[in-house]
Amino acid sequence: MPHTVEILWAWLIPAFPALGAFVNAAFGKRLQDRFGKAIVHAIAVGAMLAATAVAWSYFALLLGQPPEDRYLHDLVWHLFAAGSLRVDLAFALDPLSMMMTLIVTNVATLIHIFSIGYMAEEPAYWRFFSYLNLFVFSMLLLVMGSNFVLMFFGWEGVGLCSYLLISFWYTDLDKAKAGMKAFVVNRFGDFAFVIGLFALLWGLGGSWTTTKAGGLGLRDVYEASPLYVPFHDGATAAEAEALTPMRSGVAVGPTVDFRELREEILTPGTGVLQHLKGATIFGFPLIAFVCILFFAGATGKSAQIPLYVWLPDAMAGPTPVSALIHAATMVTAGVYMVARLNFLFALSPAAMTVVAVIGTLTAIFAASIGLFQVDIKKVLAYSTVSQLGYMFMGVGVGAYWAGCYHLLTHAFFKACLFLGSGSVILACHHEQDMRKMGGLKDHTPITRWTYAAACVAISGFPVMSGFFSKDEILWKTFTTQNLSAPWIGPVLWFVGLVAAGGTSFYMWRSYYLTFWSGEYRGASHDDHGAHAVAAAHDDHAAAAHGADDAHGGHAAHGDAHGHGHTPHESPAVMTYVLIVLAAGAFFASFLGLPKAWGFDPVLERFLEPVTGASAAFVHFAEPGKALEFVFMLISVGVATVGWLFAAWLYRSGENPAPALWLARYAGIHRVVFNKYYVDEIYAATVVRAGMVIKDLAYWFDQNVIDRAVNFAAWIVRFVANVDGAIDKYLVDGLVNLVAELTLAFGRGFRKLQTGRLENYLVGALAGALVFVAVNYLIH
Amino acid sequence: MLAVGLPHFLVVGALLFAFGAYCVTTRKNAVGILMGVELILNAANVNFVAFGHYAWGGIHGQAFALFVIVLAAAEAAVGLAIILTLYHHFKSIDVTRAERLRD
Amino acid sequence: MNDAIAQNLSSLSAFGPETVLSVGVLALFLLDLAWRGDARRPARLTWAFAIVLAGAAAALAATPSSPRGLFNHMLVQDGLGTFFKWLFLATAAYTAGIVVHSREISSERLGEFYALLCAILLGMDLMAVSGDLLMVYLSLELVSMVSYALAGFRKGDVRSAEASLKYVIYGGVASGIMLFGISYLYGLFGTTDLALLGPKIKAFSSQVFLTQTLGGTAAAQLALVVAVIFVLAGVGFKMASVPWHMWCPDVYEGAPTPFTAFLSVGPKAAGFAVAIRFFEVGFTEVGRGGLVNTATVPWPAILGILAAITMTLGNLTALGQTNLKRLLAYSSIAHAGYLLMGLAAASVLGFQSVLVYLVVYLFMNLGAFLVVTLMAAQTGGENISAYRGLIKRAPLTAIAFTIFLFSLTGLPPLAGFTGKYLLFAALLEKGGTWYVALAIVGAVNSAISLYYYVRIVKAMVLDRPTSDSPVVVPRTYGFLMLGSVAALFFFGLFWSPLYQASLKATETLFRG
Amino acid sequence: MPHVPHLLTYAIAAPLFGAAAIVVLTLLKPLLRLPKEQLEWASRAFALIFSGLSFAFTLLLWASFDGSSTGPQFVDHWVWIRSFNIEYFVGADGLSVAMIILSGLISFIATIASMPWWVHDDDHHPHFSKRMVPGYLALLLLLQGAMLGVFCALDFFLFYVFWELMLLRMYFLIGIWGGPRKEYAAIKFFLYTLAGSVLMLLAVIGLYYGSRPMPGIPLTLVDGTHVPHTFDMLTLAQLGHRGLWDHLAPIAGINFARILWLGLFIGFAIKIPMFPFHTWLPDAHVEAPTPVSVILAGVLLKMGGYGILRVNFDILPEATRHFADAIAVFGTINIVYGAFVCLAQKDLKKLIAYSSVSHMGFVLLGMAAFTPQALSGAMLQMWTHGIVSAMLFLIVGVIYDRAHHREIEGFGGLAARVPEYTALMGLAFFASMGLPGLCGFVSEFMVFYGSFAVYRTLVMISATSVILTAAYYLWTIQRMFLGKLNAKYADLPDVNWRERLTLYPLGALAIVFGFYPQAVLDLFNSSLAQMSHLLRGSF
Repeated sequence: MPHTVEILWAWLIPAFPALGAFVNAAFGKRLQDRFGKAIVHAIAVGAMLAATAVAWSYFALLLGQPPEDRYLHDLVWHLFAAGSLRVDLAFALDPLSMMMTLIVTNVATLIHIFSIGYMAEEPAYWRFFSYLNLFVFSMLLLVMGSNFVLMFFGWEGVGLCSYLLISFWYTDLDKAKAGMKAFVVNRFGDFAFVIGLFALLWGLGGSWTTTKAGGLGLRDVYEASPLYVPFHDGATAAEAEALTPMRSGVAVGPTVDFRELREEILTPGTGVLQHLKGATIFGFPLIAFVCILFFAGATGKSAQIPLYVWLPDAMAGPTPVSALIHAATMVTAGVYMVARLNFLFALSPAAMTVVAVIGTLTAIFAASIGLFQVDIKKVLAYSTVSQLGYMFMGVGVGAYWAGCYHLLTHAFFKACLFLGSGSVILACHHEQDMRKMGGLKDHTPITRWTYAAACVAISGFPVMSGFFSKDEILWKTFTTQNLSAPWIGPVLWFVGLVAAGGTSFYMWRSYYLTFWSGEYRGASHDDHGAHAVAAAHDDHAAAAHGADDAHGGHAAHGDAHGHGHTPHESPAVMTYVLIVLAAGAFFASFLGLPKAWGFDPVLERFLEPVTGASAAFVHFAEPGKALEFVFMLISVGVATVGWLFAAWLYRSGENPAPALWLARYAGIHRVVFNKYYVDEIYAATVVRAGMVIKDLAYWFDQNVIDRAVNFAAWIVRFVANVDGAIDKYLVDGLVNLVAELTLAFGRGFRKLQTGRLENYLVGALAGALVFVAVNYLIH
Repeated sequence: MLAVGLPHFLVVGALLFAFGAYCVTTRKNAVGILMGVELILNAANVNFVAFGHYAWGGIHGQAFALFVIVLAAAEAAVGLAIILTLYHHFKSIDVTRAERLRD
Repeated sequence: MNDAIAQNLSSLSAFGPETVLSVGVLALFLLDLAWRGDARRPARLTWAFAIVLAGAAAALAATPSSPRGLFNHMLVQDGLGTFFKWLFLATAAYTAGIVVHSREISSERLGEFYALLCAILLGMDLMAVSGDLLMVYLSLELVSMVSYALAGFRKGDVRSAEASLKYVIYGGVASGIMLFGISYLYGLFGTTDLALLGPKIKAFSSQVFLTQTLGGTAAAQLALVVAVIFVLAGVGFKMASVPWHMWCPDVYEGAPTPFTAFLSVGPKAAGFAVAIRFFEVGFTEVGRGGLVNTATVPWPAILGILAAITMTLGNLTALGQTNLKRLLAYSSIAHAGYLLMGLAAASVLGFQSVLVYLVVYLFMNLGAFLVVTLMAAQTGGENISAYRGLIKRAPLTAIAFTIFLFSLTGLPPLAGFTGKYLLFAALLEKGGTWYVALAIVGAVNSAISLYYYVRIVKAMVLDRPTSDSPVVVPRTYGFLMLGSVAALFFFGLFWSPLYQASLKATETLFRG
Repeated sequence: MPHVPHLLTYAIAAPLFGAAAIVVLTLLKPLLRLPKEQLEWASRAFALIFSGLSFAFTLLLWASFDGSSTGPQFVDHWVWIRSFNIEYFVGADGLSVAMIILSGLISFIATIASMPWWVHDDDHHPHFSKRMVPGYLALLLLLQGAMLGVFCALDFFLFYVFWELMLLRMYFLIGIWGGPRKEYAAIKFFLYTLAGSVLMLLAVIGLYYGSRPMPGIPLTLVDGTHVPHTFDMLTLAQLGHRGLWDHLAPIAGINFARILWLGLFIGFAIKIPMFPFHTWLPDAHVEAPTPVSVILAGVLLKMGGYGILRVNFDILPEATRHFADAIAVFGTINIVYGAFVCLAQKDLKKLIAYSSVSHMGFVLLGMAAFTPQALSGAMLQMWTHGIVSAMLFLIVGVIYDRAHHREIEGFGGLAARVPEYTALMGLAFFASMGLPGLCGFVSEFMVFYGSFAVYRTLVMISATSVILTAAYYLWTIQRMFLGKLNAKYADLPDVNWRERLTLYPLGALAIVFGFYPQAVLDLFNSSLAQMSHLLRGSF
C-alpha cells in the first residue's frame, strides 16, 4: 500500500462552512436585525475564506509529496461499526479530491461574494447565506470523504441544500415544487446508488472464498463467516484473521473506504479482481451491475438522461445558486464519483459504454432543447446538462482526466455565464425572458464582455479553456478502445461534434439576443400574456416580490429599483467576480494544453495517481498527431458555423428568419420546446403509478385489513346480537354474506335463552343425553 | 313362569324416568311439571330398592329411597309454595306465562 | 353397634361448625321473632348473625383437618373440606356486609334472610365434606331448597317469583337426574361411599357379575356413562355450567341482588367441591410422577369440552347484555368454564388452581355485586346506562369496580390474573395437543371477556354522567370495597400464601 | 463511574413512587383542604421530579454500563413468589440497555410535554393537560414505570406482568384524555394488544413447563434452591441455545417450539406493529393526546422489537431460523406498504403513524437477516425511531394545539409565519427520511447493508422507501409550509418555551447520533454480535 500522509486539520475545511451555516441559521436573523446584513455575509464569506485558505495550504502540502504518495488522510472518529463493517468519519485528499476541493472552495467563495450584491435586497439574507454555507459543507464532505458513506453524506447533503435553495422563495408554490422535484428525482438516483453499493460490498464479501463465484446465497452466508464475525469479540487469532483476511499484504473483504477498495482490487494476488470479474448477481455480471447502478445514481445528481428533468426547473432558485450548485459543483458530483471509481468502471466495458452513450445522448438531447429556449437561465440549464453529458462521455470512454478537466473548465465558464445571466437579470429587474432584453451591451459592458468570453470558452474556440477540455474528450472518444464495440467511439464522436455545433449556436444566440438585437425591449410590456412561458415567468418574478412582501421588505425593494425601466450595470462586488471567473476560464487552458501541441498536460500528470489506477484496463488508439490536428480543425469549424449562424439570425434583431421558421415548424418547436414532453411522460407513468399504488394501499388498509380486524370483532358481535351500544365501538361497518350467516348463528344462540322453562328443561336433559351419547359413541 | 327379576325393575325405573322427563319437558302446568319431577325421583327410588334387593342385599338401597321420599315431599312443599306465589301474580299456573326474565 | 355409636359420637367433635350453624339457624329465627317491633332489630340481627359466623369460624379453627371419615363415612374430614368451609364463611360474611344496606331485603325480613343464609351455609359445608353420594344428594338439596326460597324472597315482586319458580323446577329436575345417576352407580357398585366407589370403578372391567346381569359389557358401560353424566348434571347445575346453566341468568336477574351475589360464589364453589371429590376420588389415582386417569370414562375430555363450551357460550352471550346482573350471570357461567379447565387438568395443580381461583373469584365477583347492589339501591338502575360517568359521581367506587372487572378479566397485577395463570399453568403442565388447545380457547375467551367488562368501565369512566348527584357510599361498603381491592392486589402480587393453603388443602386428596 | 446498587430498581420505582405520591395527595385533598389548582400543580411537580429522577438513573446507567460485556449488569435479584419459582429479577444487558435509556428519555420528554401552557381553549373541551390532572399524571408515571420494567425484567413472569400493566395504563390514557374517537381507538388498542398478550401468556407458561435442568445448566433460584422449572429468561435462553425446546412433544403434529414462537411473536408483532396487525396504530395515535403518542411511538413500539430479540431470538433460536424468511418478507411489506399508505394520508398525525409502520419494518427486516450489522442496525433503528418519531408527534401536537385540526391540506404557507416551527419540522422530517448526517440514516444503512447479504431482492424492494419517504415528507412540507400563507393562520404563534424544551433536545440528539452513532452502538454491538453468532451457529 502506498504511503499515506496522516494529517490533522483537514476537517477544518468543511468545518468552517458548517460553523458559518450554524451561526447564521441559529443567530443570523437576530444578528441581521441588530447589526445589518454585513455581519451575515461577513460570517459566511469569512468561513469560506478560511476554508479556502486551509484547502490551499493542504494543496501545498500535497504538491510537496512525491506523486505516488499524494494521499493525505485525516481520521476524525469512527462513525459506526458492527461486525466487520467499519465506517470512519475520515477525510482523504488525493489529487482528484484536492482538485475538487479547490474548485469548490474557490468558486464558492466567489459566488458568495457575488451574492452579496445579488441578494442585497433579500430580507431572508441570513437564511440564504446559511444555506450556501451548508451547501459548501456538504459538497466538501462529498469530495473529501474517504469512503462511500461520507461521500453519501455529502451526496445527500448537497441534495438537501439544493432543495432548500431552489425553494428558497417558498411562498411561490411553483418554486417549492421545483425544489421537491429536484429532491425526489435525485432520490431515484440515490436508490440506485445505495443498491449498487450494497451489491458491491456483498460481492466483496465472498471475494476470498473460492467456491462462491456468484456471491453468497443464504446458506453460504452462514458458512462464509468472515463478513459476520463479531467486531468486539474478535478475540481469537482465527477470528481476527477472519475479520480482516490478509492476502498479499492487503486486507480483503467488504470495505467502504475508496483507498482500501482500490488496493484490494488492484493488488495482484488478492484474488479480489478475479472474483469480482467472475461474480454475478441476479444473472448479471456483478461489476457491470454495480457500476451501472452507481452511474444511475450519478444521472440523478448530474442531471443525465433519464433523470435530468429536475435541473431546468431548479433554475427557480436564486441565480448564484444556479451558478454554484447547478453548474459548477453539485451537478459534477456524478462525474467526480465515476472518476473516483475509475478502477471499477474500467473493469466493465459494458458499464463504460452505458456511461459514454448516456453522456453523449444527454449532450445532444439537452443541446437540442437548448436551441429554442427563451429564458436565459433555461438556456444555461440545458447547456449545463449538455456539458455534463460531455464530461460523462469523457469518463465513459476512459479519459478520466479529460472528464475532470472539462469539469474544471466548465466550473469557471459556466459559473461566469450563470453569474453573468444573474447580472443581466438584475439589470432587467428580474426579467429572464431574452425576448424582453436586447441591446444590453451598452448598459452592462462588463457583464457583456465576460459573458462573451465565457461563450467563447463553451463553444470551443482554441483561445479559451473550454476548447482544450472538450476537444480532448472528443478526441479520446474517437480513439477509445474501451467500449463494448469498436464502432461506438466514432459514432459518439460524431454525435458529440454535432452537439458542439448546437452548443455554439444556442450560446451565441443567447448572447446576441441579450446584448445585441437592437434596443432594449424590456420597457414595453405589450406582449404580456402573448407567450405563456413569458407570462409564467412574470408570475415568478411577481411571486418573488410576494415573498419579499411576506417579509415586509417590499418598500426597500421598490426604492432600490426605483429608477424606472432602464437596465443598469451591477455593482462592483458582482462584476469583479465575473472578471475573475472569466480570467479563470482563460487561465485554466494552461492546465490542459494538448499533447498534440507538444505539451504535457499539467492536470493529467497531476491526476495520474488517481486515474492511473485504471491505466492497465483502458486503451486508446494512437492514430497520430496529424489526425488530431484535423479533428481540432473540424471542431473549430463546427463551432464557427454555429456562431456565424447565430450571429446571422439574431445579431441585428431584424432577421425575419427565426419567426418564419418558428411558424413553419411549429410542431417540432413545440415538442422540443416542451423538452420532448419527458416531464409529462414521467407524470403519466412513474408519478401516476405511485399515486395509484398509494391509493390502492390505503384502500387495502382501510377496507381489507381494518375490516378483517373489525370483522373478527363483528363475528363476536353478531354471535351475541349486540344492541346499538356496541355499534359505537365497531362502526366501520361490514355487511356481507359471512356476517349474515353469523347473524343467523347468533340468533340461534340467543334463542336458547327463551325465558321459557320447558325449553330450559329440554336443554338440560337433551344436553345430558347428548353428552352420554357422544361419550358412549366415542368411547 | 316368568320370574320377575332385576332387569324388569330396571326397565320400570327407566320408563318412569322417561315418563318423568317427558312430563317436565312438555307440560305447561307448573304442578304437572312438579309431578314429573316426582316421577323422576321415584324412578330412582325403584332402582335403589331393586338394586338393593337383587344385587347387593342389605338395607342401603331402601334407606336411600326413604331419604329421597322425604326430600321429595319437602321439595314438593317448597315448589307448591312458590307456585302459589306465582299464581297470585299471574292468576295462572301456566309456566309459559313466566317469561319476563329472558334475553 | 356400639362401635358405630362411639364413632358417631367421636365424629361430633369434628362437626363443630355445622353444629354451630344448625343452632344458629334456629336461634336466628327465634331472635327474629323475639325482637319484632324493636327499632334496632336490623343491627342486632346483624350482630347476631355475625356472632353465629364467628362461632362457626371458631369451631372451624378448632376442628382438626387430619383426614378421616366421620359418621360412618357419610362425611369426611380433610383439608379440602376445611378450605371450602372457610371460603363459605367468608362468602356469607361478605354477603351479610352487602345485605345491610340493600333496599331489596326489607329490614323486617332481615332475620329470616340471615337464618336462611345460615341454613345454606350449613348445606354448603356438608356438600364440601360429603363422603357419600347420599350426603351429596341431601346437602345439595338442602342448599337448593333454601336457595329457592331466597330467590323468591322479594314478596310482591313478580320477577322474584318467576325466578324462584324457574329455579325450583329446574333444580328439582337437575337433582332428580342426579339421583337417577346415583341409583345406577349404586346398582353397578353396590355402594354410594365415594371412598369405596373409587377402587370399584377402577376395577370395573372385571365386574363379571354385572356384565352378566345387565346384558353385557356394552350395556354396563352405557350405564356407567349415564350415571357419571347424570351426576355431573346435578353438580353442573350448582356450578352453572353449560348445558345446565339456563336457570342462571334468569334467577340472577330476578333474585334479590345480595342473594345473587351469594349465589354466584357460594353454591358454585360448593358444586366444585363436590365435583373435585367425585371425580378425583372416583376416577384418578396417583401414578408415578403425577395423576393418572384410570377410569373407563374419559372424564377429563368430558370436562374439557364442557369447559370450552361453557366459557365460550357464557362470554359470547354476555357480550350483548345491558343488565348488569344478567351480564354478571353470564360472566359467572364463563367463570365456571374457566374453573372446569382446572378440573379437566386432573392434576394436583389443576385442583389447586380451582381452589385459588375460587378464593380470588370470591373477592372480585362479590366486589362487583357489591357495587351493583349499591347502584341498585342508590339509583335504582341495574342497567349499564345507570353507570355512565360514575367516576364523576363516586370516583372511588368506580375505580374499585374497574379493578374488580379487570381482575375478572385476568389482568395482572390483580388476583384474577393469578387464578387464570394457575389454570393455564395446570393445563400446560399436562401438555399435549388437547390441553394446549383448551388453553388457547381459554385465552381467547379471556380476550373476549375483556370486551364486555370494558364496556362497563367505559361507561363509568369515559361517558358523561346522566346525573350530577353524587352516589353515597355507606361506610361498610367502602371498607368492603377497599378490603377486596387490597386482597386482589395482594393476591395478585404475592400469591404464595394462597398457593400454600391450596396445596395444604389438596395434598390430602391423593393419599394413594 | 461508581456502580450504584439497585440502579434499575430505582429507575423503575421512581415513577411508580411518584404516582403513589400523587394518589396519596389526591386522597388527602379533602383532609388538607387543598384547592384543586394547588393539587394540580403539586401533581405536575411530582411528575416532573420523579420522571426526571428516573431519567437521571437511566443516564447514570449509560455512564456506567460496560458495553463490551454481554452479561446482565446492575442486577437486582430476589425471590418473589417462591411456590412458582418466580423472581424479581431485573438487569440491563446489551439487548435492553439502549431501550432502557430511551424509555427514560422519552418518558421525561413526554412528562414535560404534559405540562399545560395553552390558556385560551374553550371550557367544553379543555386541553388534555387540564383535565383530571392528578389522574392523568399518575397514570403517565405508572406507564413509565411499567415500560422501564418491561425492558429491565429478566424474569419472564415479571416481564409479562409489566407488559400487561402498561397495556391498561395506555387504555385509560387514550380513552380518557384522547380525541373525538378516543373510545374506539382505546378499545381497539386494548383488544388488539390483549389478544396478543394472552397468546403470549400461554407461551410463557409453555416455556416454563418445557424448561428443565440440563447438564451444565442447573435451574436455581437466586438463593441457590434447585427448581424443576424456571422463568429466568437468561437461563431459558441458555436452554434454548442448547436446543432444549426442539425436543418438546409436538402439538397437533407441529413442532412445539414453533408454536410457542408464533404465540410470542404475534404478541410482539402487534406491538411493533407488523403488517397486517398494524391497524390499531393509526387510530390509537390519532386519538391519543400528544405525550401519549410520544410514548406510544417512542417506546411502546420498541417493546415489540425488543421482545422479539429478547424472547424469540434468544430463547427460541431454532424456530427463529425457521421463520426468518417470513419475518423478512413482512418487514419488507411494512416498509413499502407503510410508505405508500403514508402518501395517501390527509391527516398529519395519521401520516406520521403510518410512517412508523414503515420505519419499524426496518427493524423486522434487519432482525431477520441475523448478521451483526443488520441486528445492530435494527436495534439502532429502534433507538433513532424512538427519538425521531417522538419529535414528530410533539411537532404534530404543537400545530394541533393551535389550529385544532391536523388536515395537511388545511394549512399552507406556514413557513412564512412560523419559521422556527418549520425548521424543527424540517429537521424531524429529514431525520425520519434517513438523510445522512441525521440519525435515521445510519440505522437504515446498517439494516440494508446487513440484510443485503441474505435478502437481496427484499432489500432492493425495501430500498424504494428511500424515494417514497422523501416523496411523502416533502409533499407534506410543501402542502403545509410552502406557498402562500393561508390567511386563517396569519396570527399563528410560533413554538413556545415548553415546546422548545421538548423539541430542541430531541433535534440535537437527531444530529448527534447522525454523526456519532457509535456512542449507542457501543452499548449493544457485542451482545448482538453474539446473538448473530448464535443464530447463524448451527446452520
